[in-house]
Amino acid sequence: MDLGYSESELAYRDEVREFLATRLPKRIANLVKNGKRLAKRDYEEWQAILNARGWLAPNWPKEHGGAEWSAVQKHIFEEECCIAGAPRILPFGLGMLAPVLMKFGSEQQKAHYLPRILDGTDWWCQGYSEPGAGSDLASLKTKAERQGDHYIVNGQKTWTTLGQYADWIFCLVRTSSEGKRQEGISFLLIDMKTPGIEIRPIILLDGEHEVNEVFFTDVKVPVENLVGEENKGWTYAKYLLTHERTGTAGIGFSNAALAHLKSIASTQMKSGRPLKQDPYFAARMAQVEIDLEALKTTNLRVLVQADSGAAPGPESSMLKIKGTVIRQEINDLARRALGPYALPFVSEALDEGYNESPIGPHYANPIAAEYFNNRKLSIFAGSNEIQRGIISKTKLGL
Amino acid sequence: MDLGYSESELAYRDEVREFLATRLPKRIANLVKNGKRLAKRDYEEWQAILNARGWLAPNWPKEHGGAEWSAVQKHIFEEECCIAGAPRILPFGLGMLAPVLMKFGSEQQKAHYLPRILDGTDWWCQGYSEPGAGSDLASLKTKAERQGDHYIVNGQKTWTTLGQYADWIFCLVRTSSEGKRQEGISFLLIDMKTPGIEIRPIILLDGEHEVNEVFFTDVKVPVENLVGEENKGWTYAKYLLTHERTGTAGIGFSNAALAHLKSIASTQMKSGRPLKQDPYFAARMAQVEIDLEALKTTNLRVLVQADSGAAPGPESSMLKIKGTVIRQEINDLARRALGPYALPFVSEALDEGYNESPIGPHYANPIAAEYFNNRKLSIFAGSNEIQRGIISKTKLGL
Amino acid sequence: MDFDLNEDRRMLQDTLGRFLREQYTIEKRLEFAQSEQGYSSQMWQQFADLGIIGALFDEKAGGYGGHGDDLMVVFEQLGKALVVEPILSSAVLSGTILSSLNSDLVEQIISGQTQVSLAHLEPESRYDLAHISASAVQDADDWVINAHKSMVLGASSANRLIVSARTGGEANDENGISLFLVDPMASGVELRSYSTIDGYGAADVFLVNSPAQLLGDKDKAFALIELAHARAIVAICAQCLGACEVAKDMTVEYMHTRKQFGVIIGKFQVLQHRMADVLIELEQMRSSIINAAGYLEDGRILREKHVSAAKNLIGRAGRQIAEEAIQIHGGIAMTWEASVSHYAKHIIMIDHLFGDTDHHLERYIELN
Amino acid sequence: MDFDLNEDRRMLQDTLGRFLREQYTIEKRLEFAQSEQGYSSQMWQQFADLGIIGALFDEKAGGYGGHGDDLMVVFEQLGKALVVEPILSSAVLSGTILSSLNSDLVEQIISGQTQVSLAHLEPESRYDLAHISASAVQDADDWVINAHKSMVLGASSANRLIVSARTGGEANDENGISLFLVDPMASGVELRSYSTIDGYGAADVFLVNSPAQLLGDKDKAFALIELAHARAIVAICAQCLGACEVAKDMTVEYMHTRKQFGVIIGKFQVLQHRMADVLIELEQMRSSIINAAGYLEDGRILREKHVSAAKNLIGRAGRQIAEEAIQIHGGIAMTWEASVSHYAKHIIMIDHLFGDTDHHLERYIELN
Repeated sequence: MDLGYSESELAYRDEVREFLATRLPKRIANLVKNGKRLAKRDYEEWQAILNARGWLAPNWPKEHGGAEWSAVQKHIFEEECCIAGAPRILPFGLGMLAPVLMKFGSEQQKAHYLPRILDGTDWWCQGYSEPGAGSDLASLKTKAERQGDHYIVNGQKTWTTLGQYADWIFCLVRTSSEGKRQEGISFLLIDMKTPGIEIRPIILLDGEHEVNEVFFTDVKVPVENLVGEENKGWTYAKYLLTHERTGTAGIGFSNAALAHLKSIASTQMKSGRPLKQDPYFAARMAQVEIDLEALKTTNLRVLVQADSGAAPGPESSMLKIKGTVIRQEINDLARRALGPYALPFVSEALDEGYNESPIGPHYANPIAAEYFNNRKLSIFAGSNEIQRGIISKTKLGL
Repeated sequence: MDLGYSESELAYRDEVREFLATRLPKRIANLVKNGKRLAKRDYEEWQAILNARGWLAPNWPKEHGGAEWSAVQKHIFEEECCIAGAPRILPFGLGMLAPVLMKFGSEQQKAHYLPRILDGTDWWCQGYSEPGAGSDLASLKTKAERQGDHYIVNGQKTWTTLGQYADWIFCLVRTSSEGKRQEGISFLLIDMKTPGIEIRPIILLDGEHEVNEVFFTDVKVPVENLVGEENKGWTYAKYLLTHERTGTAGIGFSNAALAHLKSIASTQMKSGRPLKQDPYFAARMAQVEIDLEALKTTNLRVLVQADSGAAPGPESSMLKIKGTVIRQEINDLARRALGPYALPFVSEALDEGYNESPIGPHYANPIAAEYFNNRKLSIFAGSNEIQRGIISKTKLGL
Repeated sequence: MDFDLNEDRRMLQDTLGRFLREQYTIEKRLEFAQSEQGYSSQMWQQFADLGIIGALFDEKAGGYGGHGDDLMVVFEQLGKALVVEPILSSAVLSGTILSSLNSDLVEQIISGQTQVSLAHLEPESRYDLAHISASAVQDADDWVINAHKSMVLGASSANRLIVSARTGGEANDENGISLFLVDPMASGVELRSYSTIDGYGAADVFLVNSPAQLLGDKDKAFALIELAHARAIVAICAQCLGACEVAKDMTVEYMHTRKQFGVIIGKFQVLQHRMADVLIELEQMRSSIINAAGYLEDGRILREKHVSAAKNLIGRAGRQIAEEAIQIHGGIAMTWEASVSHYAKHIIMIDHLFGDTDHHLERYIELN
Repeated sequence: MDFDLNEDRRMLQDTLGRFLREQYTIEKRLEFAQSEQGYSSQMWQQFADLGIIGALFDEKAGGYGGHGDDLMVVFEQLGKALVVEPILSSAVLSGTILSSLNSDLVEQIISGQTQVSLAHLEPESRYDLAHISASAVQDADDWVINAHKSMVLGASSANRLIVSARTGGEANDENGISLFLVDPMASGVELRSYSTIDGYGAADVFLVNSPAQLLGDKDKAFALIELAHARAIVAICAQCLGACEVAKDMTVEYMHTRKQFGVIIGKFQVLQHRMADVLIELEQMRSSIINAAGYLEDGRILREKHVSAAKNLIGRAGRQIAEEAIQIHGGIAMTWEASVSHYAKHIIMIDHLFGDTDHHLERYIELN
């Protein structure tokens, strides 16, 4: 057993740090660190920089332009990026669709789509969730009927993150109503510019436009946009959901959030001393830090095992639950740390150009909104209740 | 709305205090306060004193020798008794069997048994639970077959508290296996001296003998010992379980336990000051005190409502859950408060006669055992899970 | 001992409840909150006309209530509708102070004519009522104030401000704090107005050499400020309870209708048990408010102990209830469109008004 | 980065695990614990013969292990069987000290010939390792000690005691503490022996003018005492993990077999989800022990931070797991007869050894 990084891992970490220090635009890092809104071009700018370095697709094999990193390397990269204030890498094309295409797509599909994902030509969004389905994904209703060389798609998708920027959407659609619910599902790639697609914003509880509804009315999709076989989409869907392991625990995000919390607690004064010296608040912070330190090791243990070929399975459910509980707790503490100044909220102050003086401390404005926004963590991507069910079924045999 | 006690309630409280100050034997109060074992005679002595004053049966109507107190009076009495260190009044005859007899028993049964409960002639124990039944009471298997003027009882009861002292046991027995499980149950009174009854101790996790198993082998019970009608026992059983409301929340016990905890925390030193001044420990104590203060009011609200005729129903489930959670939390804090001296446990030191010097502080010995013993609170008398089910069904309609 | 409301209060409860259900839908509330002014002047006047404001003052002050029970009854109903009109700041925070000083502004507040806001806490105060640095100096017969007051509820629409400032003592002394009446139009007064994340109007108020009129005794205002906050805490706790009840009702309703895996989610035992715990906490909330309301007119220690107990318990229970409401609703609760999200936001953010869970736990320990 | 055990340790784990499963049933354990001596001399010797004790010392000291991993592997297995033989006190607490000082007692400990107990904490110390009042004075060439030492694990059967006492400084100084070797048969030494509520042998030790022999440097023993406790904490945490795993297994097994209302209780979603949380906490426990074990040989701050983190996490998770095990088992878990009750008792009471959850949380904050 050896807890430390190997020499080559340490060298790699230094390389990542050096890269971030020199190539991550200060402007973008400042937006991230100050909880500002990111525009489409901010994501694109950063992803282009990563792609130029060959680091945009840690999971991809080298033949497709990926970095083919080990689990530990991905972990290091994620941690360093979060601490440096890099924007998150949007997973829709890179982490979700691409693995499906590589495993189940035709040669043509791979040759066409993969390079365009890497170089940013196509911005992808996901068409999994439907209204009324929630965590019960297989109950989806969006229908695709074969008519000659096309599918005619009708239905509605929802929770489509950043769909407002997307060029393409990958969709789960129902191509058959026979057999079990899981059996009539297919996996389609749809150009967002196709007539009959309408996208409507969903405004979140903090007033933000991050997700969307997408409506399909007689949308014509060429049959060559089918991935794999018709009615086999459920297999691909599950592959997609279980493929992306790195990051389930959100260690990098929690690290960055905890560091931010600590700096807030050093500045905020309570009874004449910094809040971080308040025994009760310090105890709460220490407890979540202890949990996070343990989760880092739990996460690495799972990753190292996954690298050595063992399937992660329910372990990722454990990481998801504990990871979200910890992150939400940190968000809650940050909200508390602010005292009364958690209350004022000026939406425009989240824009890059805003330059009026802040209300209260300069870091205050986004904090409560983040707390509310991150309640989603325990709901989306399979609610924590669903995850507990998976653990109970697979690990306990119940 | 008026939170204070009325003048007559205050006068009554003074009367109770005066009575406890003068009539509760110091010897017994010391046993209780020091967590010592109580012998059969200790219970009997105290109950005789209460009976002499006419206060042994707060719930009983005056015609049967009860006190016929209001809910608030009973609450006051319970609180004062606990603080004074009075032994608990054993509920088996007084609080459980008697109400059933009064409502469903024959005139003969009432005339015979009720006075003997009051004057201590008969020590009753309960024969409800069976091994394997747990909170699913209706699954009971002990059988009573009618043979002429007798029932022949075969089976086993368990968790019979202080059954080792009992003269009589009231039992739920199966007299029919037809229809729903609830329909073939009868309510029998059985003399513990009847041949065929064997009682065996169950040693609890703290080494104590508090509960028993009772085995019935061809036990002959006269038919006149049947309460009410044959096969209607489930109705009586449920009446028994829902009748006794006062005390569900265990306010008096929690009050006394919290007072004890505070005195321990004043004595125990941590980093050169009393533990109660440690911010983190003080916060835990304050939080449970705040919860208890609110529960006192919740309890009184339910009691006052019950007095005015509204049926308590699921409210008693709420009181049971929150009351046990609070009491267990206080027990947990007391255990923590002791530090390393929570560990030593000398069983003989629980006996009245023990007079070796204590190990660690004089109050230490029973504390960890109490913590373990009181884990039962959330299990017995309908586990907290069962109670949540009741609330969900009745209050939420789910 | 009696936990029932008297006849008058039951009527008040019914009238206000009915009015809000009919007139104050969530759509209207959001519209009011997002309007330029941040609330509806028409509603404000209607609350006054209905006697809702008068119910928060005692007869001596020209009202017909003013006890803890009245605060409880009114604000529970206001919480159920997430009412944004600045009743708390005018009628409770300022109202308590003004009626104690027999100010003739009270009559105008009750009639709806005037709004008054209390500008007390400052950026460095956190929740500490004695941590005041603003200074007031006497200049001939007049007083002149320099101050930065933070999170002043209802400030933008207030016709008058009550501003606290030091006339003696150090930043943390209870002694040496005085109260002043300030015209928001007076020289040197500037407001930085904003909305809170849960939709209520507030402002940071800056005073630079602003003229002010002394209210009550010089140096001795702390006790009155503390009393005003005690009453405001009872009110906001009741408001939180009202909001929690609605959030609970919405969640139970959702559990009865929303299906997953072919069954209503209310059939899932895990959710049932969690909602059972929510019901218990709601009863506990109510009890703690009853205690705090019932001891409002008692001695300081008893009153403040129960006030801090209530605010602590409500902070904890509120968080639990709001987070369960969101979690059980799932994704839909994350949207602006879902009413439950607005209830959840308010329930959580109440923790940041007048001292949070931790502040009041510590205070409870000190008072013990 | 590598989380796998090496070949030697895997063998050690397998050998010890198999031995315990076959030889150390719960019935035997209860018999040993309730015997006059409080453990089995035969088992003690067998552990020595199997090399279990030697595995806790490094090669320099005549063992063949002694690293954090070894502690983890051995004590997790000992925890699984609730082993009562005083390995912790002899081989870890005393062993760490003696091997650091190159004492020839180590060889006898490894062979099973000798047991040594560390008598360090006192009734007023609570969990504070520096809070020592016992005094040692030099009388010609000899040292004489006066002390009351509390909760000395394994004291009754120890052939030698290591006793800490002040040779300088005040009650809370880290400086001025020295260690002494004491013969329990020497004059003035008295033991008040007892069993802990979870079945382990301990004693309060009284020394009145007892002769003693200085161990190591005068006044400078604190660092060594802290190191011994760091290693003991890793050991006891691993022991707790082992016990928790068994408690979890028993509970899962019970959920598969116990029926209520006609179905196995494992079908109840509420219990499923709570057990899922238990599984998560078990992984977290293991991770925190891996961290603490892995940093045992690093610098003090890093080592102690991870040690305190582990003890804190294990205290919290242990309580959750033990209480769930009892609650899910229901009434049966309240009985002596049910093995799970003995596991639950030990898991909970470990919190009282070497500093509890709160103590280590505070310490973690201080070390940060």
